[in-house]
Amino acid sequence: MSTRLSKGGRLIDRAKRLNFTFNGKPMQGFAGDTLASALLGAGQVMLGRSFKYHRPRGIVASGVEEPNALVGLGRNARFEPDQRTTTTELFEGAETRSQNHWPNLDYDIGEINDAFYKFLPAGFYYKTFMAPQAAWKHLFEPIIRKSAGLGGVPKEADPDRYEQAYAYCDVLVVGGGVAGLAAALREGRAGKRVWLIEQTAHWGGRTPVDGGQIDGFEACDWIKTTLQELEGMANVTLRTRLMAAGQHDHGYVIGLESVGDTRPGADIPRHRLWRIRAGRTITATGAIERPLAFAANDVPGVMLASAVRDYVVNWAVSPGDRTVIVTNNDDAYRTALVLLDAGLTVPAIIDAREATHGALPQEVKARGVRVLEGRGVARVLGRKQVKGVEICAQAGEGGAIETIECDCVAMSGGWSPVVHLWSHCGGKLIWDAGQAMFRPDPERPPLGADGTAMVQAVGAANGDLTLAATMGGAGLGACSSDEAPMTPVWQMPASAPVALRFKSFLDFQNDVKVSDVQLAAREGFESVEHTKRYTTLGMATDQGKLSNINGLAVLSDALGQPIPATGTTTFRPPYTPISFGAITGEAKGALFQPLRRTPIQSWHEAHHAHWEPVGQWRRPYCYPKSGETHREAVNREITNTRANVGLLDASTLGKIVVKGPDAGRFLDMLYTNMMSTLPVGKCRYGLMCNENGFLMDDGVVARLSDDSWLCHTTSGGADHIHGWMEDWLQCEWWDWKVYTANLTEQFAQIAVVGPKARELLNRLGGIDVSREALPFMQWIEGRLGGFDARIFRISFSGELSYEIAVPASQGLALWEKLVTEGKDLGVMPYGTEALHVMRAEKGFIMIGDETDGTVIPQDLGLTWAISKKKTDFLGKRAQQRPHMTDPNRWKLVGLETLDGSVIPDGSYAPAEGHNANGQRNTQGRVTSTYYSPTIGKGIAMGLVLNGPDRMGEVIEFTGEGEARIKARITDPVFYDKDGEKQNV
Amino acid sequence: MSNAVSALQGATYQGFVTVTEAGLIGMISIRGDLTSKPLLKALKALGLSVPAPRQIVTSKDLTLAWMSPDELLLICDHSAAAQLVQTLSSALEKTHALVCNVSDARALFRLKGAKPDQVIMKLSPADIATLPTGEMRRTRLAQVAAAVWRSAPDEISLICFRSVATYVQGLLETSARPGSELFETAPSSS
Amino acid sequence: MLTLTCPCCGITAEETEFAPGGEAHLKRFGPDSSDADFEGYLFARKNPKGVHFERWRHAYGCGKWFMAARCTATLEVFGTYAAQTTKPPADIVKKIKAKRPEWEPQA
Amino acid sequence: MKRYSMFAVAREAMRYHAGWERAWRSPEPKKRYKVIVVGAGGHGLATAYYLGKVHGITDVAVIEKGWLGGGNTGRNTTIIRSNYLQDASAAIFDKALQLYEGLSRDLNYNVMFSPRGLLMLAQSEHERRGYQRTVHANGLQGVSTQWITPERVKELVPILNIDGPRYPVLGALYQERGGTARHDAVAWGYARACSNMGMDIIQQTEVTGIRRQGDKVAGVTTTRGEIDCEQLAIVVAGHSSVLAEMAGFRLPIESVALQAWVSEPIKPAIDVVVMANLVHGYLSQSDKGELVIGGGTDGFNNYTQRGSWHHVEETTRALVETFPIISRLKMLRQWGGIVDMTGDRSPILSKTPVEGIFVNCGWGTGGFKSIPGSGFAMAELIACGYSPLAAEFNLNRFKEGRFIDESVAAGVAH
Repeated sequence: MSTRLSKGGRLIDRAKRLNFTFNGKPMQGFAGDTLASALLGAGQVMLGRSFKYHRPRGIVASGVEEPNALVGLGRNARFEPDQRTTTTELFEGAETRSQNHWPNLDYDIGEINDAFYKFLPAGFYYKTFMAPQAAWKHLFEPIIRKSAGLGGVPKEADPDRYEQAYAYCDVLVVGGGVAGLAAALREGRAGKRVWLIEQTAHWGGRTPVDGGQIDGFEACDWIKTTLQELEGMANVTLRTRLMAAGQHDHGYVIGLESVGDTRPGADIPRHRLWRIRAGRTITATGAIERPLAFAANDVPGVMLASAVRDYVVNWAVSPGDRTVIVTNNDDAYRTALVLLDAGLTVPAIIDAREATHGALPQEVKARGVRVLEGRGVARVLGRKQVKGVEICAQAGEGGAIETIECDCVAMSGGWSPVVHLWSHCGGKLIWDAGQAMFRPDPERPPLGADGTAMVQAVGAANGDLTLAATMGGAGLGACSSDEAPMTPVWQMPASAPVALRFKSFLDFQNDVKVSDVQLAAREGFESVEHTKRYTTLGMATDQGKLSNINGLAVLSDALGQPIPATGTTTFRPPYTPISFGAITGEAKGALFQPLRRTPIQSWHEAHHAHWEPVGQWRRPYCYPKSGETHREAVNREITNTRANVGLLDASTLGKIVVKGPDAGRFLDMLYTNMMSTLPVGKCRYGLMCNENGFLMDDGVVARLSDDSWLCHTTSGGADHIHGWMEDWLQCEWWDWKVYTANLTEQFAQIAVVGPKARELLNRLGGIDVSREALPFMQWIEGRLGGFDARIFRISFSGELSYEIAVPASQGLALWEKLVTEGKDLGVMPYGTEALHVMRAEKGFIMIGDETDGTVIPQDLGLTWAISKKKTDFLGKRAQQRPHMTDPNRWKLVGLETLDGSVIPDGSYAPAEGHNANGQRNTQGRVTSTYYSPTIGKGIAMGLVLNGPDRMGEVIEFTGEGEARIKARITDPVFYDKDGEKQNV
Repeated sequence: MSNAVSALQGATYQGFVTVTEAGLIGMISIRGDLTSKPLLKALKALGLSVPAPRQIVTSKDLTLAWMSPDELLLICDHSAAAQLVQTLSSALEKTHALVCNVSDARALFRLKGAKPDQVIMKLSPADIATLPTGEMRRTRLAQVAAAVWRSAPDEISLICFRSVATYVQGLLETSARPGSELFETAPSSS
Repeated sequence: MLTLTCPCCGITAEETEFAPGGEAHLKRFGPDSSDADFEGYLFARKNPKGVHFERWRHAYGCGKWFMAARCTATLEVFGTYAAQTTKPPADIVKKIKAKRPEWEPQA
Repeated sequence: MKRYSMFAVAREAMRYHAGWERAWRSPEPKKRYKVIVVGAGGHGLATAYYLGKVHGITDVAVIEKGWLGGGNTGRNTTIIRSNYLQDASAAIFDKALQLYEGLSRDLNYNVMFSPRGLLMLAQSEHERRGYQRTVHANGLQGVSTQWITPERVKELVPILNIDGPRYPVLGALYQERGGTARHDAVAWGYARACSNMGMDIIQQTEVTGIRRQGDKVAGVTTTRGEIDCEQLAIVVAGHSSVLAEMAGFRLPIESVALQAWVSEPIKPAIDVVVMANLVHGYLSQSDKGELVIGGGTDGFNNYTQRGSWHHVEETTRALVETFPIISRLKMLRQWGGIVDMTGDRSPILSKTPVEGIFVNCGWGTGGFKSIPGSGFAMAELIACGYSPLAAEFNLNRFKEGRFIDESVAAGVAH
């Protein structure tokens, strides 16, 4: 059984005990522990259940590659599923729960899947559950979903905060092991701006565990000295707990920093997402040890050999009292030495190689450990904990030679360089047959913005697995024990019969076995991507860090081809999973998106506006009084505006100044109608189309001076139209002399609308706004009631109406003054819905309602606004295409329901018959439909086939379900057809 | 005008840097040929010359920033802006140019303290560490446009659009929360 | 995540400070053009897997449009240049040829 | 061929599954075929399948540069729906949905079509009106869909925050028949069925040239030699422009990257597919338990299958705002595909300027959901020269201005 050793543990502080729980059971660990080391130290070997067969599982690794030991961490709003115990630092009060079982870890109903394992090979679900049709949705899929998934579902919103930061450097060194330290030192000394980041809390990587000498010093001393020098360099930034998640194009690296994970509830960010732009990335990301594939290699207590010694050296945790080591290489012998030094028992080392002559095996043998050469493990005994191993000849079929009792198995199948960052942007790999691994091909690196290599791999990440090779690559001398060649072992024993292969796990979490990969190959899933997808190999939360190389070796063997011919699956970011919270950063709640506020926004808020999002603005939809529905509020606002006077915050309207000798010519190209002829002081309504001919925006244009115009755009369109203007000026007509300025935010704009509007403005005084002084469709400027105002006499409601623009800083004051001064006139604000209804009553089109990106001005009866004189304007050519001139295009009309009801939004008018695809023919649709409190019934506008020629005809529109609503085709102007009210 | 107010009316927040909305400030956008004589003359009359690309220069009460190859931004007292627009417009009447008062279209923030760079690092993809004094960097601050420059030792100034001032204040406050410093000391750019 | 250098203000910035604007050097066809020319202007795109000339706007910076020569298969940027031109300038073409001898500018 | 069934699996279990045959053959290419389909993705394989099944044409080769199903078929978010606005779109996507409903039995391959329901959230008045318009249009098109209230949305998706402070949910367009399927299985199922009909699926073979005799197609040149054909269908998604260039014409297409990503697996959290178009995010949960997430496309031409990171941030924050419980979940894997976008964002299924060459492309971000309908229509077009389902998706529409624009309904593309 695993236990805490009485001495040692280079990373723990025995003076600081930390309390935590596992499945409710109180446990203790030390500061410096990971959850995994603390759990092992507390004797907890079994930690969870596997994905498919719900087999008992324990800790395999000591780092990011851990596939099994995932737990639910925390509770309520701070619950997090699938937390990897091997990389989670222990903290006081941590609550952990094992996953994927019911009712509990020891007794799991799902374990029945394991009993039926023969019926559940890779991809069995593709061959079954097909009938009856409804059974998949209602029966099979729910069962599968319930049994799959790993961790529990969080139930509450995350209370923690996250942040992001950008960093720039010449060289980013990823990995704080000795290779990374050496690289940072070299680059730092060369004066480069260097970032060195390490995913764990500690520097030095594996070397402090494995030992050796660097540059004449003990490795640990060299690490210390080097760190000191680096810390003294102003051009070097050092950072632990920062994991490089992905290498993206042009040197962009995403990193995740753990800031507050061990201090839940503290007022600090939990995670910080770094976006590091590096001139060059040096990956010193090390290597990951491979498991060996033998039967029942997934029983809790079977671990990577390197992990076993990590636990002993780093955390003084013994994974077992009696550890059998299974290996195909010399490195694993280091585990034996560590265990022996800790006073633990190593009953035997099972080495698949026929002979072992290396220095490490010699040393181990000399200490009296049995080394069984040419042997393998036939199977592991035990279910929830290793009880022993059956030994067989590696070359054979698994006939047991002897059984050795043990409670831990340390396995090593060799090492694979961590090539993720190298590969994310297309760096290629070469097969290193000697060490049986893929390593970065320096001839084919990922390329950066300038087409040169942007990533360089060093140390074990480059395939230099020994300390000597790693430091040699950095130009430093180093010595460590010599290692004899390893022998690749992809299946143990080599000729394992199918029954053993059915229990030899490759991907622990997803329960993919050697037999599954072989089945995939047999069925023609020959591409490694096919095999991955068919078997789910490498698709677990460790993303194949342990399983991929073993899996593709088995696949290659099954296909009878060399491993490089099979290739690898694509490496995709992130290297280890990163929280969605970190990706979100600060952008949640109030900062989710910018909320654009008009200068009058605070007044709307104080007066309980019901909001409507319009782009990034939020405009009042209506201002309900207490007890009023929104509908009632809208009707009141309309009635009051038409009877008295209403105020609309129109500040969001786009306001773009266009000036220059060629401004008139330019606007004539932009608008369908003529703007160059507009007299100074006057306003004209204009339409803009895109080059495809479709209506894009509209608004009133005012001529400010001989060479300058003010173009109003829709609220949503201001930035787009300004960009559109600049695009044409910069990229097409760059010799035209025109300047533009987007002054949308410089002005607050208030529409004062209704029969008493003039009286209200007169009360403010300062500007004569009489019919004579300021006729319809003109503008004037001056001091209105002490405000710097420009007043446009324009109307979108059909009423007497003034739009007053004042500098934004004065907007709120003007609004408040209008409200105060107009009290006895019945002044009331109105919102966007009242605006919409009133304009519909007048038959005015609204961009986004009558238009949808497929409507041309001709469809809307706006031919009066299309200049016949101009030889060209944007969209003109497009409007000449056959489909645009088709007489059968639907045209705008008004619609009056016979029963006074309101046609639903989006309703279509069916026509006789069906089209070639059996769909009902149609002859029109509504574009705007409202209850008009002015007229007292439903009114609508719509596009109807030959509509203008069918005045008075009654056609049907779709209602709820099968219901049909009869409506008469009318003129779209429902209110004050002659325009008398707006022109008083 | 006495009833004029800035976007946030001088709101301030004390974090690991102090974030302050600077209140009403005058800003004038000048578009034109930056080499044209009338423009040079008009600026000279104000004691200014055209800054080099991206540079920002100050003369007495006026600060002038290069915004683009054909655009400058003149920063002044809010109360002086209207008159300056008049002056410049008149001076440039005979040339092709556009002078606009944009004072109320913007909001100005000051970040004061030892670590204002760290606040910007959290929000802008610009390499703030390499931004020299005397240069204005137009950039993105989270999801909105902004311009930043070093306006004094231990101070960064920042301009954004008025409508998003509340959003920007929120960004700056969140980023300046005590305990969330990125570094003990600012990292070097060398 | 690309980086580009705006030739108008000299700033090198990341992609998020720019707005992409599609293929560069399209010739506008107006009211007197043929159906085929007009269709080509609006829709036919070279869309090469390789060297591409394209428009970008320094949207979060100086606001100017410019052109970039970029490889769509490797994302290598050969250079950026002013938008006020109807074809890639000679120095850009030369730069590309130096790195991609087999490449020929397309009509 | 050996039929797949529960009994077959049980029988094989007794002998450790040693008796399963290859799902599809791996033949040497013949000298000529009646029809060559370039591209063994879902669309190409479905085209071949319906050529055989409906039109009796089995002298067909499907040529694939990489591994079958390895393009966008194997890298999308597997959403299936048919509640499109425009008649032509609704027709072909609903045909696809109908075929999906019976596809597992049709192919004798469980494609795990899961009609779990699909919601498109309305979060602005504009979206609300757009979706209500779709409901009316769909009613006349015979496509089942409905408008539901925010309360009903909450019932269907308890983890959804309908009162989001920024964009409250005003309701949703709900297609109960919509859902997901296992994307790889769709390709594999079609491939197996094609192979069983005697068609040749030729993987790891790149088409390097298209040969013409005058204005007519003669065959293709491949990395494994020349192959003749009478008819040629180009069905290669992101690479359509490259193939069109070989055949000597240009397409109204641009290739851009589209990204997707998944969370670590958790127990069932969400039973329907949710699309939140206003904020650019959609989310569903795979049978394996991963939350499957997608967003918008990059804005620049790109053939690398790697998108830009900021899109991941934009969509993730939208979904965290919409589903606050996912904040502490972790992104497990992100990837990209290359989609081809047409001038009106609707696909092209069309004859081309070269006689005998047909093109099926431009599905943009909506390719997976249309696979069976697309294949069905394409097969009809090739075999009969006309298909009502494909008719409006012809190339000429760009000249005539006869666009099929789905974005009109509240800016929804796919």
